[in-house]
Amino acid sequence: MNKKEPFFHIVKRDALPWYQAVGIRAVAIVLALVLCGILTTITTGIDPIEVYKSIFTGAFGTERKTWITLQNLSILLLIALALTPAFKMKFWNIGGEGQVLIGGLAAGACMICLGDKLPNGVLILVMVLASIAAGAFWGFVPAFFKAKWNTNETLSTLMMNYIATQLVAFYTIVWEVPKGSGKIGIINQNSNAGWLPQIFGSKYLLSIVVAIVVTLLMYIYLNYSKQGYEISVVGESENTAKYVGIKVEKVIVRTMLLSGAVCGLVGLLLVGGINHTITTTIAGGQGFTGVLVSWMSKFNPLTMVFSSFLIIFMDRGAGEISTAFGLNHSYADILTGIILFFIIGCEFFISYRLQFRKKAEKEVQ
Amino acid sequence: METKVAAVSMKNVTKTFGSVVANEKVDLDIYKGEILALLGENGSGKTTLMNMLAGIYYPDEGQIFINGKEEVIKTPKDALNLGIGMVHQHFKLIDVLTATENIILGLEGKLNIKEASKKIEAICEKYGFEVDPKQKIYDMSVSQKQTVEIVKVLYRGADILILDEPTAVLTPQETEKLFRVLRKMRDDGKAIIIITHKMHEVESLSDRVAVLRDGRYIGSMATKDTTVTEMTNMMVGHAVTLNIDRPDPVNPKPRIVVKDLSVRSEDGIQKLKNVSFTAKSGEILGIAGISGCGQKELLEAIAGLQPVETGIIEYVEDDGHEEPLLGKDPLKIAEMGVSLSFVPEDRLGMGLVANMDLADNMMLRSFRKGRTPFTNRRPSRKLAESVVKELEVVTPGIATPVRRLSGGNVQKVLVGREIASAPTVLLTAYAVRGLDINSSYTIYDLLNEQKKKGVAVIFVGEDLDVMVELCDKIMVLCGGEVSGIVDARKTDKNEVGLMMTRVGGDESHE
Amino acid sequence: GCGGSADKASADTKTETDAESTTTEGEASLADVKVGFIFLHDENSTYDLNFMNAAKEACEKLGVEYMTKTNIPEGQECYEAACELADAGCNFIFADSFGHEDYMIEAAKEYPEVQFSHATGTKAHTENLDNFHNAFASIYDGRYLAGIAAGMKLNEMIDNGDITAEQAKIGYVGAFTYAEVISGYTSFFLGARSVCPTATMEVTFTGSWYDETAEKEGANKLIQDGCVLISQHADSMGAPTACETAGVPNVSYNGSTESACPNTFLVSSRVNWEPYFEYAINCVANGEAIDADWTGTLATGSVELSALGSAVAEGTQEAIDEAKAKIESGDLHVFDTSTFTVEGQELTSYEADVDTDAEYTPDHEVVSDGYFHESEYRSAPYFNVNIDGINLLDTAF
Amino acid sequence: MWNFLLAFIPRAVVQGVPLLYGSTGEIITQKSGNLNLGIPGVMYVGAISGVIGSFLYESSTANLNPALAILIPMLCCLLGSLLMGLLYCFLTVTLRANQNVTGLAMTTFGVGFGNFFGGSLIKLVDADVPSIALSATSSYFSKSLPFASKMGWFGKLFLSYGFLAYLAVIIALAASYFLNHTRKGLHLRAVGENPNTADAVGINVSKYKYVATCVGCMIAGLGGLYYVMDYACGVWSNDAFGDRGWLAIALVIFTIWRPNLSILASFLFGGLYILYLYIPTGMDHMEYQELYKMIPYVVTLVVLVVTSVRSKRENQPPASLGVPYFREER
Ligand SMILES: Nc1ncnc2c1ncn2[C@@H]1O[C@H](COP(=O)(O)OP(=O)(O)OP(=O)(O)O)[C@@H](O)[C@H]1O
Ligand SMILES: Nc1ncnc2c1ncn2[C@@H]1O[C@H](COP(=O)(O)OP(=O)(O)OP(=O)(O)O)[C@@H](O)[C@H]1O
Ligand SMILES: [Mg+2]
Ligand SMILES: [Mg+2]
Repeated sequence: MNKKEPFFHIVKRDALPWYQAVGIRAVAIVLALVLCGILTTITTGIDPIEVYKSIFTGAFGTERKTWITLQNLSILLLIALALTPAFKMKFWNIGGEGQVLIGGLAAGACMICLGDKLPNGVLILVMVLASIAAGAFWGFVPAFFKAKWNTNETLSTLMMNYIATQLVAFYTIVWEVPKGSGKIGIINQNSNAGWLPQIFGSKYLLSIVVAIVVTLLMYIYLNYSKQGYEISVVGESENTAKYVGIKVEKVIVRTMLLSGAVCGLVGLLLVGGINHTITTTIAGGQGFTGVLVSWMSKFNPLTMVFSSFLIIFMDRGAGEISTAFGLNHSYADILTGIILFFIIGCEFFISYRLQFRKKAEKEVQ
Repeated sequence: METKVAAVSMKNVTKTFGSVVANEKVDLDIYKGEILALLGENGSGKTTLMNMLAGIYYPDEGQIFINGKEEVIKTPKDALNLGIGMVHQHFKLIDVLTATENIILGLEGKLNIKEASKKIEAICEKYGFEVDPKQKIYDMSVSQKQTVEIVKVLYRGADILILDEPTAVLTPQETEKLFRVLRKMRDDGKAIIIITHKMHEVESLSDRVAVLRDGRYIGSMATKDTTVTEMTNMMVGHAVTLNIDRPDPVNPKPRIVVKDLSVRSEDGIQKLKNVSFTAKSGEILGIAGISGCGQKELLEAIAGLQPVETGIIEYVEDDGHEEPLLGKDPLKIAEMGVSLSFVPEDRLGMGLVANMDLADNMMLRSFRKGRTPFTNRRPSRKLAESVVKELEVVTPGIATPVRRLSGGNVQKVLVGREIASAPTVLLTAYAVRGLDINSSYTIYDLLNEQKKKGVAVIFVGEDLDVMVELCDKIMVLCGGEVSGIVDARKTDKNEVGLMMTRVGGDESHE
Repeated sequence: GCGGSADKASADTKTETDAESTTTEGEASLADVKVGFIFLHDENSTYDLNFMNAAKEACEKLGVEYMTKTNIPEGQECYEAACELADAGCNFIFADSFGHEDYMIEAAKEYPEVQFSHATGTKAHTENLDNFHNAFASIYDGRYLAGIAAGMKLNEMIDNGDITAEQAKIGYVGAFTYAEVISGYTSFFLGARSVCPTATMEVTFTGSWYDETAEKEGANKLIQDGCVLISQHADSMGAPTACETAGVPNVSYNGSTESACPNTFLVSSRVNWEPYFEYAINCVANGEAIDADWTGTLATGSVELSALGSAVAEGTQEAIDEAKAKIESGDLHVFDTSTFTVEGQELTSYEADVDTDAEYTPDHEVVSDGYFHESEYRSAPYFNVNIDGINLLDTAF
Repeated sequence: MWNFLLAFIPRAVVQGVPLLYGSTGEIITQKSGNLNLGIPGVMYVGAISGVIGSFLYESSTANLNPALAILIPMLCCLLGSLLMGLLYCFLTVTLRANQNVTGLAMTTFGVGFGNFFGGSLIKLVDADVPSIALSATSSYFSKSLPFASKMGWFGKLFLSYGFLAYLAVIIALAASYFLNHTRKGLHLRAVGENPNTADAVGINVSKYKYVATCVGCMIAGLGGLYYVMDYACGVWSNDAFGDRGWLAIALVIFTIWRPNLSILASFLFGGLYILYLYIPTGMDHMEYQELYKMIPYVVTLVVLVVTSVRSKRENQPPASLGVPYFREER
């Protein structure tokens, strides 16, 4: 059995300098775009350059578009940030969707039920508290089961999503206007009660500012705080955590309360600040996209800004493609998928390298 | 050994991991019908070298000849096909499968568990091992697991057998059984390589020793022509003295008082029964016993990690004030001002976080310090640096994840951290397991230093020779009960060994 | 202020012909018109495709420039999309989904010089904005005619001895308990009963405009319950395909499903939006005011029936044509109060909630001259009476 | 009650079949240590590939050959899902990419792929109602056993399904047998539990991961095909498949990685999924319907919690699930 020597084999590399790592990723994105371009031409016959151009215009074509892009970015980023502490703890929280929804529901409930009963300032304060509490509670439930009985959290958080969705559906019908229509419409359209204030005269700025603040806080929390350190230890090894006196159950619950609370805050922004209504689709699947963003960024809040930007950019562009070329909106999902595959795949070249066999002295023996 | 055919011949083999050169231009021959002991300090590249034979790692450079023919070992499968079998340093077993399933894993043909079980029983009978073919691995003690590993290799019938620290978790009796098997295999003409840090095993078993240092091949010689000191000097690269001193305890006072402690495991098995003893400051209390007879539970109970059924554990302060420890978790114990350090048996599973770097691992004990909600990394970085320096930890730097370190070096990191917190009580379980001889002595020195500082040291050990030399008192556990507490200065290995298997060491007792 | 809209709705016929005559001469001003459309989904949705086809046809016919935004949810995105269209120079912007309305109003307030219009909405006549309008069509006429095809089919089944007269039970899969749906199934039922007097009907609701599984299983449940003919008011292919599998005749909505259901498809009714688009675009081109509420009719070409399927009973076409002529001439009113009873009584008076408010206070008397005046006080339906002969499954505990 | 069950159970089974395909496929995948969150995407791709195949075949000939009408969509479906599986494996096994990210990206891609090509075909056929109706092909897929209608309740409960429904059960049983009673099954479990160990005893970890994941994807893809060809009567509508893929993944955990248990669980879940349609609410309280729609999820959650209270070692996920394997990594 004299097998041929392999031509190369894979070995792990030392950490690459950051600029090389960034370079590899940049190359991957460029390659992905080229491939997407080729595919676009083959399948639709449209000039890919035009497609890229309109993706760009879709995201940044006008001032309003730019603002909307940033606003969407901030929402996705916030959700990803919210999920991150749980992921770092190896708690597979795919319940962002439900936590956002329930936070939004709480905010909406306040606007509907208390809209004409409280002064606006107080109402908004109540809304903030209610949605954060609701989101936190939605995070608490699976965390409690996990801490107490080690209940599989992937499944429980997923189920909590559906339960939240149906709860919102339930209240949508309770509060529907007009009767039987199955939708609520803009809440307090005339009184604007419970609408979050515009800051600096821009209706887009609020969530962007919140996202910036939360990004920084989360970065500090995860990397420099004692609680953040506890989260990492629990995530890596529960036994070690117990060994140094970290109460694992407490950390699980506390972290999920935080995760849920931030998601609840996103619900508040969506309902009180942006849409002024509540629907079952208000989170729009971003609870799942947030998972992708968080993982893709290896749980680094700063990297998440770029990852969520990429996804929002493609999504915004998609709307423009379908307007400009009549290309189905799903086309953008295909492009996004391809770009993601390249980004995911290129990590290999950052962590590993192919080692080509050095010339062995054959004359031995 | 008449025919002198090089069963394995490694030539100019080099292997690097990133910037770490694990093996550099190593040449090594192993002959049929001999047992070669491969020696080297922790991190000197023994495992790496053997893993290249077993197909786990692929060499960067160099050639491997099997029975004189150049071979390319790309995968473990290639190695198996060449008749190379290896018992790995870390268990390669699947917890949720049974012994039989683990043993026949990877073989071909129709699955017939019954037949395989029979064959396993036959092997066990032939060599005197005890394995329950139906038992799940997760229900096994470490020595049972190691036995399964060995049976696994025997079942396959390798011609070239590599054992990477197979005896680290075996009792002397089990070790002796294993050695009988190995000698027989050698006489059958097989080539055997064994890695071990226990020098008496090297002397009693091997025909030849080969030494690695810093990844380089230093040399080999016939075992009968050399001495422990010579081998150690070769490994370390300079002359070392190997003796354990035992200073007399200064002003010993009771520190930990345990009375009538009983512990049951989660599935209701009695792990400790009415254990009582006192550990005094300035003393090393050894705890001997075959593995799985309650040492782990005892230490974890003291450390606040193990729920206790009945009993009392008290911490006695210098002024004689007694504080109950029972029912307190590690955090509460620390908050009480009791400085208790604990080196657990399962280092990566319990004492350290494998994926964190050295500095962050140092922080495990100290991260709560300070009144801000933020951690302070600077002290732990300093500590990491000093541990690396003082204990000669082989690592590319303090930013390396602990997972990457060799087993021995992992242990040094852990012990270094635990000692750094200036404990008044130090619990260690198998503190030198897997450590090379030089490092082991370093650890003994460290323990003695702690003892001199007045620390009450509880030392769970497995090497009775060492325990008898190092400890002041030895408590022997047998099946969860105290078999006896003896003065280490007045006892010997045999007495302790007997007590380990019979409560009180009295044959008629049972 | 809605008294006027009743007149306007009935005056649609005129407006339509006017619009067509201006098509040729109004070139110059049409060139300045740019239309923006906002669609809830894209061309893969039954509901939206109907609008998209009409939009394309109308704009190409008139030669005006237009832009579409697809997949716009019923939230702030609709407002954003409307604003983006306005920013892009559109001066007539149309949204197709019920939930878009509030956001269109928001945008209308922000862009007073741009005309906004919304299908199926209810608020134009109470918001009093000059540039926000509602539009819909008297689709109940279409459903009534489709009901005739169903009734004829039932008669055929009775005649063939497949079922007894008492077993002539129709099943209906509705989305919501909304007036638009109630008006729809009631008119369908009245149409069927006008030819098959023993017909009864069972209705089930899915709670969604598009849910293939719910619609399919809802239809299956009805079939299991003994319904021998099914129709639906929801957008997926669930119900028609369930019928095809079970071999139960089906009357569909929004377009012919004959290709998927060759053996069971009878007929389909739908709203054709092209007349409205032409009307509204011409208004914008000519600087004329658009009606706050515009209701298309059979006469405007807004209500259409598809070609009949091969499974229809003999004489169906003739029966439909006859009824259609009567409706157009005003001799036949779909909600003629003499053709149905409510809790055993003829309906002589009914206060409907036309001006939507939170408490749904009835505010308009809508029964007069012997019929229920549907879609006259606003374009969206407000008939929400439970008539005898229709059994709402989901009401029985 | 009997009548209700007689009506209800076949509907529950029909709902359960796509879930069963999805969960069986995912169980086999996960047993190799690959956590494929791309299953929802795979099921879309499987379905649309079958649709494309069948569409091309139907439009190429006037009279269909029954065997080809079934084989062509099936092969296309298997091929499409296989390619998705290969993509996943190339990224996670060969390039050792993160499995979660890869899976989620595959879901984005797969659902987009299905809807895009579905939408394109719909444009091609230019029907009144935007859907592709492959009625002829579908009739072969949904043909029930010949004596079904003659066997009364027995026929209705057990014989009234298209062949893909039976295939799903057979595959699940076969998978169960494979995992527990064959050597390859043992090796597969070993790979998922501890690839290091499996590798060291000469099991080709990458090969097992590739094969298991690809086969798993192909099985899951059949779930998509069943949905469109049998359940939906050959009508492709975009997004109609919904999030059944996620539910299939949920079922994997729910059935503690046992395909035979998955048969019952899928049908149970399928039943709960449509149960709300059979519970009346009252005209003025349609909102309760939304609460009834919650039933399957609440039941799942409750069962999950109850079973976790008595957790066993054997009920845990494969130990290396989600972790890429690199031999030289320690
Ligand atoms: N898979 C690996 N990846 C990176 N570095 C490695 C790897 N394996 C070994 N090394 C490095 O190679 C060196 C030699 O390791 P090796 O395991 O061969 O030592 P050893 O002689 O077996 O030590 P010990 O006595 O502690 O077992 C160490 O510095 C270690 O950090
Ligand atoms: N994957 C890896 N990455 C980096 N270093 C590694 C890796 N694997 C092994 N090493 C290095 O190899 C050396 C030996 O590793 P290994 O764990 O095999 O040693 P060991 O034989 O267990 O040591 P000991 O005898 O102390 O138990 C260590 O120094 C370790 O740092
Ligand atoms: Mg080693
Ligand atoms: Mg009113």
